[in-house]
This record gives sequence, structure tokens and C-alpha cells, in this order.
Amino acid sequence: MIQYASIILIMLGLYGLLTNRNVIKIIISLNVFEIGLNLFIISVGYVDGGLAPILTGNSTSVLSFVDPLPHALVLTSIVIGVGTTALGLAFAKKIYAKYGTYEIDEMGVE
Amino acid sequence: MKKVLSLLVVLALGFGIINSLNQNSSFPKFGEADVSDRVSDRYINKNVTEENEEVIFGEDGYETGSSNFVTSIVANYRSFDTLGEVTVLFISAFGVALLFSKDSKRVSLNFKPNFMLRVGSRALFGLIIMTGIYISVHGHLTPGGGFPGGTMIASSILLLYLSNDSFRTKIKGFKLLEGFMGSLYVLIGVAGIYVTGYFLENFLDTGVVGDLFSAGIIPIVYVIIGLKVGSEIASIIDNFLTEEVS
Amino acid sequence: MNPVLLIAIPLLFAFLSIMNKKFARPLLLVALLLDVYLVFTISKGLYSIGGFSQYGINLLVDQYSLIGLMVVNVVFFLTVVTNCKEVKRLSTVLLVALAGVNGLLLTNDLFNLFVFLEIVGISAYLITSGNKRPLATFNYLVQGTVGSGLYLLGLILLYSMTGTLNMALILPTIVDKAIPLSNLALPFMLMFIGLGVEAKLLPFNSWVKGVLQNANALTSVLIAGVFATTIALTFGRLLSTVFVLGSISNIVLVILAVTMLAGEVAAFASKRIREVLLFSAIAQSGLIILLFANGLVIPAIMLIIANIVSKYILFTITGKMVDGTKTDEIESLQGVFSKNKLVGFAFTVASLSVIGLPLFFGFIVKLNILTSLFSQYQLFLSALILVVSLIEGTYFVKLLIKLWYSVGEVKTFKVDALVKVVTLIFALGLIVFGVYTKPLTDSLMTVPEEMMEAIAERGNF
Amino acid sequence: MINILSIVISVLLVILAFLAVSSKTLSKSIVYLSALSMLSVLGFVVMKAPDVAVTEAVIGSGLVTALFVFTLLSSRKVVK
Amino acid sequence: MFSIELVVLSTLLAGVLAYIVSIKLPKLGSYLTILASLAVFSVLAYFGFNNNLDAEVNLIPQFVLFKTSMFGLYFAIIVSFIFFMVSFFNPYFIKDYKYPAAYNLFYLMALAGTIGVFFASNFITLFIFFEIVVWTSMFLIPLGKKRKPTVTYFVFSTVGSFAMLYAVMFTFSITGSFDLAAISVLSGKSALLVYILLAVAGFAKLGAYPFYVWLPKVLGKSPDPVSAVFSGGIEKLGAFIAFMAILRISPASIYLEAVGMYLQNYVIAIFGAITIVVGTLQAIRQDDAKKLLAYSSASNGGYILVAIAMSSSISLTGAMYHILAHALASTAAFLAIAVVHYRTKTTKISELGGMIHHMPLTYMVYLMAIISMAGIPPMGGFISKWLIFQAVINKQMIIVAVATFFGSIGSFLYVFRPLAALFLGQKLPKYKGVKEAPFLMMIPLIILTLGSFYIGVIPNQVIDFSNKVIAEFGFGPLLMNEFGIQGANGTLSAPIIASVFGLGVVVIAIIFFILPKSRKVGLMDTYTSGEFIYTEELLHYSADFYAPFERLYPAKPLISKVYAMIKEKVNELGRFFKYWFFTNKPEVTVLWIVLILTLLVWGDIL
Repeated sequence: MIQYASIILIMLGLYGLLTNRNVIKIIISLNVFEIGLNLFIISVGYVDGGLAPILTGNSTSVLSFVDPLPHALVLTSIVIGVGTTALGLAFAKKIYAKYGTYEIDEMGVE
Repeated sequence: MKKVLSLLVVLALGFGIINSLNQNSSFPKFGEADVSDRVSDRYINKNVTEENEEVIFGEDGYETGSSNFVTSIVANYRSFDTLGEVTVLFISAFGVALLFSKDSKRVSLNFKPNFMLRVGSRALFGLIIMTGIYISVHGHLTPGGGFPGGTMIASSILLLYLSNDSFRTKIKGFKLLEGFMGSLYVLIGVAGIYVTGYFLENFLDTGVVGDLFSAGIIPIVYVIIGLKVGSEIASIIDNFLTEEVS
Repeated sequence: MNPVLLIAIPLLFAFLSIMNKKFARPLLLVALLLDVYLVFTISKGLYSIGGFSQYGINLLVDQYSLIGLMVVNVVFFLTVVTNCKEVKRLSTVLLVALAGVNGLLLTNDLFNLFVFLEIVGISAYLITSGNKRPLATFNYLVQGTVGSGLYLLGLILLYSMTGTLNMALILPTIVDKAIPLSNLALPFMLMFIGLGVEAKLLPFNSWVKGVLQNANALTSVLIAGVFATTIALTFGRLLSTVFVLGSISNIVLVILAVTMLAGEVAAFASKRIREVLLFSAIAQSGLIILLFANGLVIPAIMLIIANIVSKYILFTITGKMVDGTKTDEIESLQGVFSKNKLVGFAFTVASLSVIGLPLFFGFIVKLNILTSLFSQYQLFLSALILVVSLIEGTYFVKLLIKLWYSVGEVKTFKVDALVKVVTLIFALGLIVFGVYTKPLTDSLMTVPEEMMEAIAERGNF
Repeated sequence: MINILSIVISVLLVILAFLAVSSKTLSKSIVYLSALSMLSVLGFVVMKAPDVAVTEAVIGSGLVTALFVFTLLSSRKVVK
Repeated sequence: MFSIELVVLSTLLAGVLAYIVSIKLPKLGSYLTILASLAVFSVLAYFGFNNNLDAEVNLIPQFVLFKTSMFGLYFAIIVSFIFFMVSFFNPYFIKDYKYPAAYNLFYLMALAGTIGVFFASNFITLFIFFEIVVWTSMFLIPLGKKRKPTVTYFVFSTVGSFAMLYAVMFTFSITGSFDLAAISVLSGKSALLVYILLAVAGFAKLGAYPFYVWLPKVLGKSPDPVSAVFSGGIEKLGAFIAFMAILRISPASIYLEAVGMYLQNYVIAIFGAITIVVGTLQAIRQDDAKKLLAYSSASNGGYILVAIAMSSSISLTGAMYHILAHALASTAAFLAIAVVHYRTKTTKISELGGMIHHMPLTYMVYLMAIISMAGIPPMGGFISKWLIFQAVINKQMIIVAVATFFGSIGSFLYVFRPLAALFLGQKLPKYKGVKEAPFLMMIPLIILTLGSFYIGVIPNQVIDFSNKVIAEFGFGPLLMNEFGIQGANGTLSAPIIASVFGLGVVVIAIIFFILPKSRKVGLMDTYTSGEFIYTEELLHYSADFYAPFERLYPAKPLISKVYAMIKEKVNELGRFFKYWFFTNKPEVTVLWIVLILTLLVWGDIL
């Protein structure tokens, strides 16, 4: 179920990119896109009844863990997402400084 | 109208993807992933070169002594990715600094820090920074690790920031820390080449699974990552709290 | 030498460079020199990171990546050297970009490739931010992020089906598990689109114009030359060793063909020199990917080499020209070369090579492309390529004639001696390779075999 | 139990995402995004990914929201 | 023995040398071009006639291969001779060029390229040199009055060369060989395709319909020596290709009983006929002498095509002969105009007059040249046209016959016009000080005229040679005795005709000189409408000779509208793409991504 929701999230992110003409909203849409993506990646590694991938004293069977690799990938992806978001916001501020607005339509043609 | 149309198209695509994934015989259904068929199986068993063997908590002699599999992947098996990821954050932070020109001043907040805020934030600062460091150091044992730890460190600095107007100058010092930690990470990797022949090889003793002092270079790497991420995020925040003098 | 140093040294220097701004530029130059030196000393083979053989991340050095590394590092070095003034505060970014570029060329792991893609992407955003058009760069950032997101999505689908991220293992696993091609259409399409955004393929490249039409010499050479080459080579490796296009090959071919046509036609309709060049670059990258998609590795690499050299010349000179004359309207640049004959000569040679006229390297490349296409009996594609290169030739000739012959007042611009020398050497190189190509073709002969070897050995050591 | 939880989370995720993307005011959007991010942390926990959950909670939800807010703050200043 | 490779390479080297020399001393460099082209011509002629050319390739790497053939040699000698002749003009024009060094370089490179084309043994070699000629000669054009013709030339040449490239590659993909002989192996549809493509290549280069629009633009606007080289030399590459295409490929198709030839050949002949008619009609209307000659070049290209298409011994001999005769005559005509241009700085018919008083020799040269072009004995053009007419009548191709006769008569009309307007008629006061051509320019003028005259009187040697050439294509020799050529409907005895003609000339001269002469009167020494004339206005009407024609059809060829339209369409398409794709809006990219993915995932259902 969460897997489906994550795909819909990705699509909503794309929808936001399609319809929004506001710089900040575009970055928000990108973030929605990324959250959906991250959820999807995790869902790919999920095993019903699996354990979180941390070895503790009372864990026994090997196969009962969920796939840890997607987790590692998502960690990377989250951090990269923050990087691009920060950069995007920085550009947004730059744009604001130059045009005095976040609305792309109000900026006129370059 | 445009919005409805694009929503329809996008949803059509979404359901199309769901549909095609459902029909896709090779794609495992949600919750039915077969880990034994994947490369992660090797990571879980901490054995990529030899036959699969079950890993038992509290024993030693494994490739990576980290009891958190994710950490062992992040900081050992796929440490190169993490180096890249740190670089991404690094370059973003640098870029943010680059974009905001030098002659900028701090955003003046709408309130003066009062006594409570100053004292409270200092008290909290200690707590949060401790938590951050703890999380970084225990990355190989518990969930978390360098990234959240580093961010916590950064947020503790943010607190100081709120409470103390003159704090900004000190943040410049984080540049040094950031650069130093980054270099250290690379140097550890390069040291791997000369110790065992592989870049970023875990050349220290991996110890007993579950111990704090185990897992070779993983905790070291995670602490480095924590500090580096912390200083990077601090510098991002610093830059975001400034505005250009126009 | 271990090729990982190609990535580690620039990274190390990048981290060091932020400690003291004064050392940033010297560090950049030293790192570039070291990398250029290293490129010529590393030996072929599969290098593991961390020593986890096929389960960890590997770097692959074969003839393909070696050629790519040589070309890219040398051009990167020359670009920085000839545009030393523009580097300014970008030194750290360029160091990271260098690491990213080398990483993209070396890595043999799909996710690692994504990470390097992001590194290169973010450096590219920052490099283009110098042109004071934040909106254009912002658009680039948004599209780049969506593109790499889609790549990641495709990658994870692929991982969930094959259970591996090692590029050398994907194809064998697909064969072993007998995964039907129709199941692979979605992930490969997603990855194709993701990379297509960066590789400037047509429906996904609305960033290119905004970013490049106001770029200076440094930016345009890096984006259109170095990065484009790197992405093309990466794309090429994926297309030839990982992707099984199968059922999506039609869509892909249409995309590529339209890219080529649209690029040339748009260049034909452009009135500004930088626009002309950037649209031409789009068309060229479409052609390169088209060749890879058809499995023509050798002509594609030749085209890439011809392309980066001529793009270097064209964009550098154009950048200097626009800097000096403060305009990029072709009409107002008429006759500029009559005062700068050497530079004009290099520019002419480069454009003649791009058109594909004999005595220049571009001709050999074109001949090779057509011979290979015809040996596959691709009648339609080759006709398209000819039509497209006719259009290309037309606007390049028009441009050349205008730049050489003036009507009325002639603007002047100054060019450093270094730029003159480098562009001239490159131009002579195009002529020399155009007449005597044997060493190059010989060294390319083994490329496809070696690419396949890595797969046959399944990334084992 | 888990199933019901995951269904609730999914529905909420979709609703919040739609709100975040299509809400008219920026500050509301940011709040929705923050909430979405927190909810996705729940999703990560449900899918047995504690590491990711912690990271997303701190970085995705906390830091990113802070950055958005800072951006808005600084732009208000200029408008004044 | 002398190797072809050496000729080509040393010509290239001479080009580079001339370039280096002319950076400082442009004039010396242009003398070098004379020497170099002389050397090329004499080597080719001497060793070629003695069958002593060596085709071995040692220095040029890779796929370049040469071979000797009579066919190639014939062309090579003619073209190198034209280059040699024209090079005498270079020293006088060099100072007008913006980039004199580049001119000298490209002049010799173009020469080297043409030699390479004619001796090529495989198609790759052919194509390489063909393209070298294209781009080197392309850069000669903008040195003249205008820049735009360069692009026109490039487009049409490249259409031709790409058509050829496609044909070559297609042949390769079927036969696996680049050898020139490989096209003969083809059959069926593929043969037809290659045939058409090669014909297009030949047409484009020769300037035949519908590709002839580049000729007036290029020949009209380039520097005068370049126009001459194009008309006499480079254009002939097209004939070379057309020869190969039409004679070597035999696509099976409908055999037309009525005219005794295959359909595709008939179509080529029809196109040739159209070229003749259109070229002639346009030439009549031109005001610029160079443009006029350019259209005449086009229509002469049509004759060559018609002759090749009929592919019989007599027609092929006619084609070969016409190539030579036209090269000599049109070069001479262009050079004569060049002299006028050099002295008066204009080539507009309406601005000139009375040049015969200033430059009688140039006048004679031009007169002889147009006599040859119009096909009047005793010049070379007469024999070639006679041969072609013979062949046309023999094949009973009514339409083509009408066209060729029309062209012949038309050429009387148009070549006479510059003669009357430029050289004859009223002396214009503004050209009072104009002198005869300088000595160095006279040399090629005289040699060309004598040559044209010689082949018109004694055709035997040329026909001997061309018999050898057509033997290579598997056609029997044209029968010939000491006095005449054996045609289908009669025998042509050129010396007799020439002597009759000469007799006539002598008689007229005697009459002219012995009978009482008319009195020369000054320009003002007359009156009109009962008024004396006080201003020196232009009183002759040669400029508007054919005013009636001008009302019949436009001076610009209709087909050029089509080309303009194509260009506009490409531009529109470019703007369309720029508007819809290169918008700098991220949502466009996202939209396309979404659409493509939707197409993919729902593709099976839709």
C-alpha cells in the first residue's frame, strides 16, 4: 500500500512541477518527488515480517531482516536531496533579489 | 483546466506505473522481496568473499564488526558512495556560500534574545550536541549515524545562533573543521591503498560485533562524517540567515 | 597507479582549498596537473574500493574509460588554464567537478554513478551560476534533479529485479534469471530519460538554452565540452553494456533522431553565435547517443573526440569574442576574424571539421559513422544524418563567411597568446588526425571487446 | 494492525502531498511539506528502516523546513 | 614515369608554399600559382599522352587509391589546362582580394582536388577529393562582390556530394566494395537508387535543371578568374560523375522502343533538354555579362547531359568534345569579360559600350569564343554540336531535338548581346582612358582562342583521344578518316568547312577593305528627330535588344522560389522547435517526461 502511495507521491511531485509557476513551490514539489522516491526505494527492500537491519542479541534467522541496501541508498539520497534543496533555495533567494518576486510569470522575459 | 488536465495525465501515469509493476513478473510484490537473491545478503552476512555464514551477535572476526547493517553498508561496503554524498553536501554548502555575496549581513530577527532564551539555549546546546555526537559515535550499533548526528550538532549551533548575535564570526572557524574532516576522510581512504591495497579498505581490527570499539574504521568515519556534515549544515544555515545588503 | 587517485586527489584538494582561499587556484592547477599525469600512467584493470570484489564498488579502467579520461582531463586542464581569470572563486567547485567527472568515467556501479552524476550536476549548476541568470540555472537545477531522480527510480527497479548494482553483473543476471525484456522497459526508459536530461536530449533539454546562451568561455566549454563528453561516455557505457533497449528502442530512436534534427534546425534559425553553437552541440550529442544506441561504439568515440576538440575551439573563441566585443549577434560580429586571423583559422578548422569536410578529423568520423551505419543497413538513419549535416554545414558556412568578411565597421577583440596557441594546436590536431588517423583507429579497435570482457568476467577479479 | 496503519499513512501521505503541491500560500505549503516529511518518517518506521527514519526526521523534516522558513523570512524583509 | 600521387601532393604543397609566400608578397604568390598549374598541366599532358602515369600510392595513407584511365586523363588535362590558363589572371586580381594568401592556397588546393577526383580508383577517394574541391573552391567565392553565393554554392554542392556519398555507401553495403567498378554489379531497385543519386550528384555539380540556380549566383558574383575556373573547370566534375552514373549503371527498366533507349536515360535527356531551354531563356534576359555567361554554362551542361544520356558512340564523342570545346570557349569568354571588368570595373551590359576601340584583341577573343559557343564553324563548338545533333536526329527524339535546336538558336541571341553592347556600339566618354589587356592576360586569351580554333579545324586528335575514352565504357570508336567524321546521316569534314568559312571571311575582308569605306563620324556629329545632340547619351539599343522577351517571363528562375520556400520552411521549423522545446521552462521537460512515460506504460493498451 505504501508502495502505491509512494508512486502517487512521485506523480504528485511531477504534477506540482507541471502546474506551479512559483520558485518556492517548485522546490516544494521537488521535495515531494524526493520523499515519494525515498519511500519507494525503501518499499522495494521491505520484507513482510522482516526485522530492522540491526543485529541485536536476540536476532537469529538471517533471512528475517529487511533488505538494508536500499536504506543505505536512501540515506545518500536524502542527503543529496538536502543539498539540492539548499542550493535551489539559494537560487530562489538570488532570483528574489533580482526580480523581487518568486512568481516566474511576473519576472518578464529574460 | 490546465491543472485538472495535468493531474489526470499524471495520475494516469501513476496508475500506469503501478499497473505495469503489478504485471511485472520479475518485480517483487510489496513485502515479498527476496533478500537472499540480492547482493545485500552478502552484506547481512558480512561476507562477500567467502561462503555465506550466519553472523552471530557478540562474536568477532567478521569483515565489518558493525551490528547495524545499514551502517556497515554506508561506511564500509559502499563507503565510496558516502564520500560522494558528503562531497555533494560539501559542494552544496560551498555553493550556497558562493551564491550569497560577501557583503551580506545577518537577518535581523524580530525579537531580541532575552535572558531565558540565552540561558535555555545554552543548556539545550550542550544536550543537543551531546546527543548528536552520541548518535554519530554509535552509528554502527544503533540507528542514526553521522548524518543525523551531524545535523543535530548543526542545530545546536543554530540555537547559539538565535541566542547570540555576535556568534556569526565564530562560524567561519567551521570552514577549517569542514575542510579538515573532508581531507581526513579522503586520507583514510588513501591510507587504505597503502595498507591493504584498496581505497577505503577497513584496515583496522573489526572487533566484536556489538561493542562500541568495534567495526574498524566505521565509527571513525562516522564521526568524521558527523562533524563534517555538522559544519556544512551550520554554514548553510548561516548563509541562509544572511541577506544581501542592497 | 590506482585510478581512484584520479578522484581522491581532486577531492582532497577541494577539501583543503576551503581552508584558505588563497591556495584554491594553485591547488586546482596542481590537482589538474597531477590528474593529467596520472591518466597517462594508470594501468587497465578492475579496481575495487574497499576490497569487496564484485559486491562492493569497483572502478573499471579499460580502453574505453582510458580514452575518455585522457580526453576529458586534458581538455579540462586546458580549459582552466586558458580561462584562468574566470575561475575566480570557482576553484573548489572545479576541483569537485573534476573528481565527479573522473568518477563518472571510472565507476562500475549504478548507484555510485548516480552520486557522481549529482556531484557533476551540482558543480554544473554552480559553474553556470556565474552568468547572473539565476532563473536559468534554477531551471537547470530543477530539471537536473528530476532527471537524476528518475534515474534513481529506474535504478532501484533494476535492483529489485536483478539484486545487484554492479554494472558488469546486470546483463549476466538478466540472462541468468531470464527476465523478459518487457519487464525491463520501464527501468531502462526511466534511466534513459534521467541521463537524457543531462545529455541534452531533446524533449528533456529546455535548460540548455538558458544556461548556455549567456555563458562565458569557461562555462560553455565545461558544460558543452567536458561535461557533455563525460555524460555521453557514461551514457555510452550504459547503453552498450547495461541497457537492453528491446521494446523501447523505437521510442529511444525517435527521441534521438528528433534531437538531432531539432538541434540543427534550431541552430539554422538562430541569429546569435552562442545559440548556434549550443543548438549544434545538442544535435551532436543526439548523434553520439544515437550511435551508442545502435551499438556503434567506435564511431561514437571518434565523434566524441572530434566533438570535444572542436567544441573546445569554438566555444573558447566565441567566449573570448563575446567578451571582447560585448555582443553575440552574428550580424554585429561580421568580419571579426579579419583582425584575428590565427584565431579565425582555428575557428574555421573546427567548424569545417564539425561539418565533416575532408582533410579534417570530422570527415574521417563521418565516413566511419556512415560506413558502420550502412553495414547495419540503416538506410533511413544515414539519410537523416546526411540531411542534418547538410543543414549544419549551411549555417556553419554562413557563419564563417560572415565572421571573415565584413560589411562596414569591424569590431575587435583581444585574445591571450595562450588561448591562441592552444586553439591552434587543437586545430592542427584536427588536421593531422584528419589526414593520418591510424594510431587513433588502432587504439579504438579493442574498445568494444574490452567493454564486453568485463561483463563476461562478471566483474570478478 | 500494521496494514491499517499503513493504509492510513498512505492516504494521509497522498492528501498531504496534494495539499503541499497545490496549496495557494507558500507558508501553508511548507507546513504541509513538513508534515508530509514527518509522516514519511512513520512510513519508514513501518517499513523497518530506523536509520532512514532518524535521518529523515532530522534532516528531511527538520533541516529542510528550517531552510524553507529562513528563505521566506529573508524575502519578507526585502518586500516590507 | 610520374606518379599521380606526387602530382596531387606537390600541388597541395605548392599551395601551402604560395600561401606562405603570399602572406608578405601576394603578387609573387600568384606567380607561383601560374608556375604550379603549368607544372601540373605539362606533367599530366606529357606523361599522360605517353601512358606513363603511375597510379601507385605510397605516401597518402589509408583508403586513397588512384588509377589511370583515359577517361580521367581527358578530364584532368582539360581542367588543369583551364586552371593554368586562368592563373595568368591571378597577379592582376590578387590585390583586390581581402585574403590574397588564402586565394592562392585554395586555388591550388582546388586544382589538386580536381586531379584527385579524375584519377580516383575507388569511390572514397573520389568523394574525398570531390569534397576538397567543394570547400576549397567555396572559399574562393566570397573574395568577390558578395558573400551569399558561397552558401548557395555550398548547399547545392553538398546536396550533390551527399547524394553521391549515400550512393557510394549504399553500393558498399550491398557489394562490400568501394571500387568504382562496383556500381556496375548492382541490379534492380538498388541500381536504380544509385543511378538516381549519382545523377543528382552530377546534376548538382554541373548545374543542370533543377539545380542550376547556383551557377548564375556563383559565376556572376565571384571574382572573375574564379568564375572562369568554375565554368571551364570545376563544373566539369559534374559531367564526370554523370558519365559514370549513366554509363556504368544499368538498372533494369522499361526500354523505350521509339527512341531506342532506357526510360531513365530518356528522363535524363529530358532534364538536359529542360536545362538547355531554361538556361537559354534566362541567359537572354540577363543584364550582367557574367550572369549571362553563367546561364549559358548551364545550358551547355544540358547539351552534355543530353549527349551522355543517348549513350551511343557518336553522342558520347559529342559529349566529350563538347566538354573540351565549352571549357575552352567559356573560359575565354569569361576571361575576356574579366579583362573588361579589370579595366572598367563593371560587367553590366547597360553601362558599357564601344570597347572594341579600346581592346580589339579582347574583342576578337570574345567573338571567337561566342562563335564556338553558338556552334558556328570553324570553332570547336561547331563540331561538338554537330555530333550531338547527329545523335539526336538518329535517335529521333523530337522533344530533345527541338530543345537542342532552340538552345542553339537562343545562344546566337544571347551571346550576341554582350558582343554588341560591350564591345560594339557607342564609345562611352567615361571609359576614355581604357587600355587593351595587359600582356600577361593576353597569353591565355590567345592560347584559348587558338585552341578553340584548332579543335574546330582539325578534330582528329581529339576524336582519337575520345575514342579511347569511350572504348573504356565499351563503345565502339567513331569512324573517322583523314578528312571527316563519319556521322549517322553524313560525313563532317571540318577542314573543308573551315576552309570554306575562311574563304568567306577572306572574301568579306577583301570587300570590306577594298571597297570604299564609310566615314567615321564623331558621337555628336549626328542628329535625331531633327535635333542635334549635345550630350553623350547612350544611343544604341543592344542593352534592350530582347525587351519583348522580358515581358514574357521573369528574370529570376521560378525554381529559385521553391528553394527560398524550403529555406523559409527550415527556418520556421527551427523557430517552432525553439518555441516548443528550448523554452527554458522546467515544466516543458517534465511534461514531455510524463507524456513519454505514459506512452510507455499504457502503450500496450492504447
